[in-house]
Amino acid sequence: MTQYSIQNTKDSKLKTEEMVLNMGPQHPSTHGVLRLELVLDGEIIKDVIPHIGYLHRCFEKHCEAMTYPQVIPYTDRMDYLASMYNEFGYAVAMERLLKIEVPERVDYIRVIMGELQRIASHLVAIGTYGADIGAFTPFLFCFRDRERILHLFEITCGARLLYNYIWIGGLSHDLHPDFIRLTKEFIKDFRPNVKELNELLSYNRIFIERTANVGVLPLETAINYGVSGPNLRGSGMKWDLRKDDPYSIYHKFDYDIPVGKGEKGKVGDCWDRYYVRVLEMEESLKIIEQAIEQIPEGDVTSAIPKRIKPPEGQIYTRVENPRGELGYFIISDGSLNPARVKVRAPSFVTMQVFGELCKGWMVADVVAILGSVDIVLGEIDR
Amino acid sequence: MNVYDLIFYLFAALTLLSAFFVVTTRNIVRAAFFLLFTFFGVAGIYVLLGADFVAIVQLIVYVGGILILLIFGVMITNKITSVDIKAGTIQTLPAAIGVGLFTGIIGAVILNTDWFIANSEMPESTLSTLGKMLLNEYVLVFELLGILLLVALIGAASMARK
Amino acid sequence: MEVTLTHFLIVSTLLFSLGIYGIVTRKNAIMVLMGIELILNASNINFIAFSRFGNFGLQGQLFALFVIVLAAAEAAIALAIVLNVYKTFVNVNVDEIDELRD
Amino acid sequence: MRDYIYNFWQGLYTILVGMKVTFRHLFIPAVTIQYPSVKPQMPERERNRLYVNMDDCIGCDQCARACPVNCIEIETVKSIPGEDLGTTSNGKKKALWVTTFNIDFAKCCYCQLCVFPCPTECIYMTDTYEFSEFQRENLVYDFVTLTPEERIQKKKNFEEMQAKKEAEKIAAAKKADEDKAAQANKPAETKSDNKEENKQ
Amino acid sequence: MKTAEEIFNQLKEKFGSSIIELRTDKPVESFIVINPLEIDKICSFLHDENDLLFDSLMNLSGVDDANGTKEKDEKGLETIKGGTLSVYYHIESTKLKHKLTLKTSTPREKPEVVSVTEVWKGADWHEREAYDMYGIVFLNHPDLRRILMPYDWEFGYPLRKDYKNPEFYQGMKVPY
Amino acid sequence: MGLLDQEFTEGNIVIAKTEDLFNWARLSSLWQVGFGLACCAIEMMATSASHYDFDRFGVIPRPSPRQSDVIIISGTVTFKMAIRIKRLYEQMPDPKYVISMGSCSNCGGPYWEHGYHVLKGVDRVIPVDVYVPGCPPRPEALLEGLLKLQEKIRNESIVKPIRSGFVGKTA
Amino acid sequence: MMYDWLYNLTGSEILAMFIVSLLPLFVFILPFALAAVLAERKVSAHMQDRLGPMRTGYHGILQTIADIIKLLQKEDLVPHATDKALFNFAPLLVFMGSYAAFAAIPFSGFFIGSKIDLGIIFIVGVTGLVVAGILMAGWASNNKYSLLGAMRAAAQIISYEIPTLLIILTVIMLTGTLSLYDLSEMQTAYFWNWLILGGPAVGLQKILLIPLMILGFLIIYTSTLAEVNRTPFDIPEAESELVSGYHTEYSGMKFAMFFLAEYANMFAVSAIVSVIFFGGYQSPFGYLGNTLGWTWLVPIEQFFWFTAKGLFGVFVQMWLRWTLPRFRVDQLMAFCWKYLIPFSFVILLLVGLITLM
Amino acid sequence: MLTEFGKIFVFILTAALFVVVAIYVARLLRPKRPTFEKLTTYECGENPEGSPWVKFNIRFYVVALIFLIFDVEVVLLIPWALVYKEIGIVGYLIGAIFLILLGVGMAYEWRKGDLEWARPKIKEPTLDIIKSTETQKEELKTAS
Ligand code: SF4
Ligand code: SF4
Ligand code: SF4
Repeated sequence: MTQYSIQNTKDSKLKTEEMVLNMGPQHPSTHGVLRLELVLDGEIIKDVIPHIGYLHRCFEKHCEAMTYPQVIPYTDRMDYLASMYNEFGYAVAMERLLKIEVPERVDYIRVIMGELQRIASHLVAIGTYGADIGAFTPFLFCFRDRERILHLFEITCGARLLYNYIWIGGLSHDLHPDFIRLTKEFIKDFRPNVKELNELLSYNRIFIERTANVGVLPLETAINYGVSGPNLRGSGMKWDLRKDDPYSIYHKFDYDIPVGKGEKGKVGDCWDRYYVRVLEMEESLKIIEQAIEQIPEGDVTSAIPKRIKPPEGQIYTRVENPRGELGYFIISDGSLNPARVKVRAPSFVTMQVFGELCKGWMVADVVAILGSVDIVLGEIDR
Repeated sequence: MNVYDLIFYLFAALTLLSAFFVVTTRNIVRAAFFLLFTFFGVAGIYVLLGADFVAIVQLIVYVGGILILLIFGVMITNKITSVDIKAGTIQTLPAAIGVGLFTGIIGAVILNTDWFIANSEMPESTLSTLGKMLLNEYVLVFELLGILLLVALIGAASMARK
Repeated sequence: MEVTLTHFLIVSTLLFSLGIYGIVTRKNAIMVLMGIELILNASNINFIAFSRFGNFGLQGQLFALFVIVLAAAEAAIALAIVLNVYKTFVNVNVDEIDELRD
Repeated sequence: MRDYIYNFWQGLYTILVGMKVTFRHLFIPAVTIQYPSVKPQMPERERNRLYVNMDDCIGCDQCARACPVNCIEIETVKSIPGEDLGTTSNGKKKALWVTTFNIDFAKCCYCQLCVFPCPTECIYMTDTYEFSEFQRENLVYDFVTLTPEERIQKKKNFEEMQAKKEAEKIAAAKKADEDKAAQANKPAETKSDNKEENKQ
Repeated sequence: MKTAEEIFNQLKEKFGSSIIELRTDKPVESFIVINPLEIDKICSFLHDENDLLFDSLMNLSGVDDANGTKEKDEKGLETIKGGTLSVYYHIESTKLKHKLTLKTSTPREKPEVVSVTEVWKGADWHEREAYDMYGIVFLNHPDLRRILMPYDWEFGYPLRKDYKNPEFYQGMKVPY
Repeated sequence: MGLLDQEFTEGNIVIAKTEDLFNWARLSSLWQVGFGLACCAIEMMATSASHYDFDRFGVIPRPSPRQSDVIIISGTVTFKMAIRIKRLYEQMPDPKYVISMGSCSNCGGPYWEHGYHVLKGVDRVIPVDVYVPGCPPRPEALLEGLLKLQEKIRNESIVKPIRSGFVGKTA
Repeated sequence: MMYDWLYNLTGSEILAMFIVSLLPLFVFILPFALAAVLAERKVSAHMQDRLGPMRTGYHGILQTIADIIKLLQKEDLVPHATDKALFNFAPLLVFMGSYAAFAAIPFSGFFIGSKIDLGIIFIVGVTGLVVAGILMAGWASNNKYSLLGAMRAAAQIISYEIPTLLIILTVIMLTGTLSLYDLSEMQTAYFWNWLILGGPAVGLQKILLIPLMILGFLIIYTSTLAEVNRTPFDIPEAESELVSGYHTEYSGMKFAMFFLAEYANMFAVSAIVSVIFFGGYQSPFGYLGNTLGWTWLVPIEQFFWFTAKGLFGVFVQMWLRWTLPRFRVDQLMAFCWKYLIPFSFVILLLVGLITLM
Repeated sequence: MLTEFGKIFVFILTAALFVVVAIYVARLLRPKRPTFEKLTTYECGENPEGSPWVKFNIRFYVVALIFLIFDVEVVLLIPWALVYKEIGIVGYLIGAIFLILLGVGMAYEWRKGDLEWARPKIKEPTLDIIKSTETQKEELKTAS
């Protein structure tokens, strides 16, 4: 018989009256295989000790064994809710390292795909957030809409979730002939759905009670922890790498950066973080609309280098993933395989502040806060 | 022996047995749950005595209220796994003897007294009678109880708050 | 044997004795409280039994009702006190903790 | 106090609004695809199980090298001179017997990277997704069209040829040793003579 | 906005020999190499100085430079002796909008770097990860445990170039 | 199709053997442990969402393994997680089934070669009934896997024990 | 009345009563629970644009039966760490508690378990058993989720008993009876006799009563929602927090008992609400049986109306469940304290005054 | 003839019988293969850390304690509610005073904040380190 045991790291500070409650790794609302060790005093959280690594898939080791294009399928699998964007970031980083320009059409398609992916990802975030708070129906409504986006991706590259679509210097396929039409249809149908979602969830009094003023993340703290993306914007900072550290062709579009205003409570509470995502979907729609109007004709594969062998050197490039700043730190030693790829995963960084956010709240709030920071374990553990 | 008697014995047995376990079990939570049966049995006895309203009040207040509070209290204050009931060996035996004696005496008295039994009919519609009594002879008691509850409320809350 | 007053009185006596026994033997405050509840219940049985078999009308039942109300108030207060005591002397029971888990 | 009433009203109102939404959806037809009875139309670029058209495969190993997962296992044997393996549909000549072409679909990540480098476009993704199995071993697909005996045969052939070549080489070397002046012409390479019919 | 050069000069002036060099020779990104045992002070200076204000740590990555001598053991597995492990810090200022890369190298046999968690709280897990993956010890770190790998993983640091897989972990076969 | 459906369509007299009835009940009410691991879990969620609707097959997620019948291993099983998965599986009451969804849980998938922390196939710790290939498998593929499992259950016999304690084929 | 009828038929009171007591179980609770679970799934499915069970029987109507048969075959686990006796006893207690409530519910004028004249508060009383059972289950499981869930459930149920009782008190003041049977009989004939529309009161009194009664109905409906742990008050078994609350450790048939009790409770509370405010088994338009002179039809009609009203209540429960998020524990308590209880106080006092008019 | 309570009693017995029979029938059908692992306590796949039967601080459930008193009060009012009409406005007042007394109690509690579930003041995550770095800055300044 084989021997199994689980080592628990015991915190020596624990007192006897405190109850240590495990949430996860199998738990309906930890969004995957996160384990939270809640130190409880009755229902009140004394401390949260997150344990991660249950999905550590050795991404960085794999990169070192792969050639540069082969890394792309693995980047997909990091943040599996925003695969497109992971590829996008990797492609941008590699293009900067290789100093190649991509055709305009490629950039447009990348932006369209990226923004569609952002909507899809936010839909999951919003939906699961609703489910965490106890409203199950919005969850399914969100998945219903997401399915439309997945269909768009599917006709373009053949896969529903992990695309391997954006390549270094180009794309694997050109757009499907129906793509533009279907996207327009989707946008038309999607706007009323967002309204409906707001009616059903965002403005629901119980939902607001549960989320407003809960888990407030002050801006200073957020910056110091390196929190980024919608979570940072929820804390009231207008910071978006698409504008603040531009890449690709985002400068060509006209869109806003929604920030948390503390409409229902304090700035930086769960509701703000949640609502920033709702607003961001609208902004993404705007970008997509503009992009499909302006998209030029052209070839999408012309700039793909045959053999990718970057010069010795290193680069850190970051893009605005739906979850925040996704950075790739790539060191090349001049061979076919990267010497080191380190990913700065937004959720990984956000997760650190989570323990702080939860202190003093109740068990139910842990779920609310966790949902509002929207993490993906694949990315945290890589 | 008719059904009535049978049911009486049933309830009496339920009450006494579970009460016995309440005072003897080593596990305090089990004691609390045995108390549930005691209360339930007592409610049954009330019914047999024709006090239906009191029986239901017993259910609402004792089973639905006091018992739950007791269990909460146990959970608040005790490390339940450890049976921290000082069933001190010094005390059990004398206590048992004393209580046994006492029971014997009272029992003998009860058995030997020729109780005067006035009405053996079940009282009808206890509730409105009770209500009338409350509003007439016992109105002062009624209001006093109100004040008592108020005091208890404030007292309990402020004590628990500390 | 037909069930009459005597039976109820006997039951109530036994319950009462058990309550006393509980109070005497248990040190734990909540257990004592349980004992008290037993005693109150025993007295209630008496009240009601007499009201059924005696000729006091329903006064017995009314008193039983009052007793229940009092019991509730008493339980609330007592538990509050117990809580308070335990809060103040959290470690008062430390020596008797542990073991005997079944 | 105003807050109090407002809260209450807000609560009631938003609940009613929410109920309206869900009630409306009771009558909206479901979006569900009733899968086993209704099979959805797959888009043409669908990426599911790979298929290898062995008639076209030249055994160049490009796909296996492109695969990030290394789930393609190709073994080839050089054909012996005189064997003709035919040409692929886009006109490439085949020179290798593919004796092993296993794709382990339990490992494959359906990334399509193997499809692009293929010179003959004989490996491609199909829209078959219904191939779950009770045994994992069954997920390893063998695409080789040769029968097992033939594979052994081909290997043997090659080895024999190899041996022959070896012998020839030794002989040639000897010969070369013997008369260095005369440059011996090299033995015919496998590439040059595949003009026979395909054996199948 | 300040360029790396200006910052380098400013740092050099203040910290002298702790600031080793500014590397711009490798293409794409320049970085400043600094002493691993002084990094916390330097970072806290970078964080607080009014014209620098590096308030955010973007990334912290451990790297195996693999620049030691490589030896093959009898099984053909590589072990690396000597050389360095490095830590890269990518920091930025959200207020002044400038970025900077720091690098510090530490000997492979005794990799020790001072933690910067005091400056940027976000460094905590990054450092734990570097420890987990490379075995770089961050001095003064509040809670240096493994983070991604199991706490009882005793088979070394997996991202080092000479890492070897164990055969079994808790009775489960590791290699395919 | 369920046993009773067939009876309806063929208009037979209902002489349901209890075994068939029981198998039918088991196969049409497979409650799933609400639990996901990685990317495949997202597809699993999509399968329970409106478009594919797992509920049509009677599959509902139960948060507690005590009340579930089938565990869908949906994603990469790491060593850290494998122990927990084994325990979860153990904690389910018999009869219980396992669907291994996706390349990762089939054999380590894309991580089989360099994954120093990836269990190469969940069948090394728990017995798997159906392997669903794909990375991630389409929702339809998962449904098909489920149908396969139902097929398997349909042919099960009550008399012969389904499965007793399982020792991982590791050592 | 059915009992008398059966008594005449069989000649044995115990047997007659036994049959009568079995009837709600087999005629009603079991089919209802089966149907309700299915309805829950179907309703939720259609609200979410999907279909729900489709493959067991026509549109999945046999789904719950399959579930039950499957649960019958499931292994019944009693984990090591549990307090075994209590663990096994808890489902019994919970089921007994919720089933006892059905004794007092008048399904129709003919079919009523017990015409106990303290009907309403009796039902409130037996919920005490349910609470105790839940606590027992939670504690005996020796599982943190169970314990937390049970504590939450207990606190919640006893808290929401107060507004329920207050509104019941109001109704008693208005009607002067506690018997559910009398209550239903009182609201006979047409729907304007229902208590929600002021009941048998007349004139100004009626008009004044209507808004109060509507408010009262809302309050009691909300608190019954809380008492049966339905969204938005389903925190004791909040999936996203406590796995599945106090029955986390239960499997097989014991779990089925909890499940059954839960659904039985759902119906029981909406039935009570309908008896109190919507005339119970009374038809809103008079009886077809009476007009046609077929007296045997009346009980059937009554049964129909009763079921319809009860089921509508259950439907609204489901509707709410699939619409709303859930409260947090403290908010739930605060809601009870700050909204329901003060409102019911006011209603009580006002109704007292109005009835004196 | 059974009394109404007797009928209820039969109901309860029936319920018990049903549960026992159902579980017994299930016992005939179900497998029983307990293993050690299977019977461990479920805690999301983890080893439960410590028993839940600990000294359980439920200071919030204190609210439940207050509810008990309300419970009793309402129960006590039931007889009153049934008959107050016969006595008229005086009867009404008797009950009303009783109620208002309790109302006063509740208002008091409300004011005192006992109705809130006592919970510690939430501290937003702040940066103590900012302070520390500030002091460091001071030190640096003095040092240089
Ligand atoms: S699809 Fe990807 S993983 Fe599969 S065989 Fe081709 S290259 Fe390899
Ligand atoms: S790349 Fe094409 S031709 Fe070459 S081995 Fe692969 S399938 Fe055959
Ligand atoms: S099989 Fe593919 S999709 Fe599924 S978990 Fe593994 S990598 Fe992700």
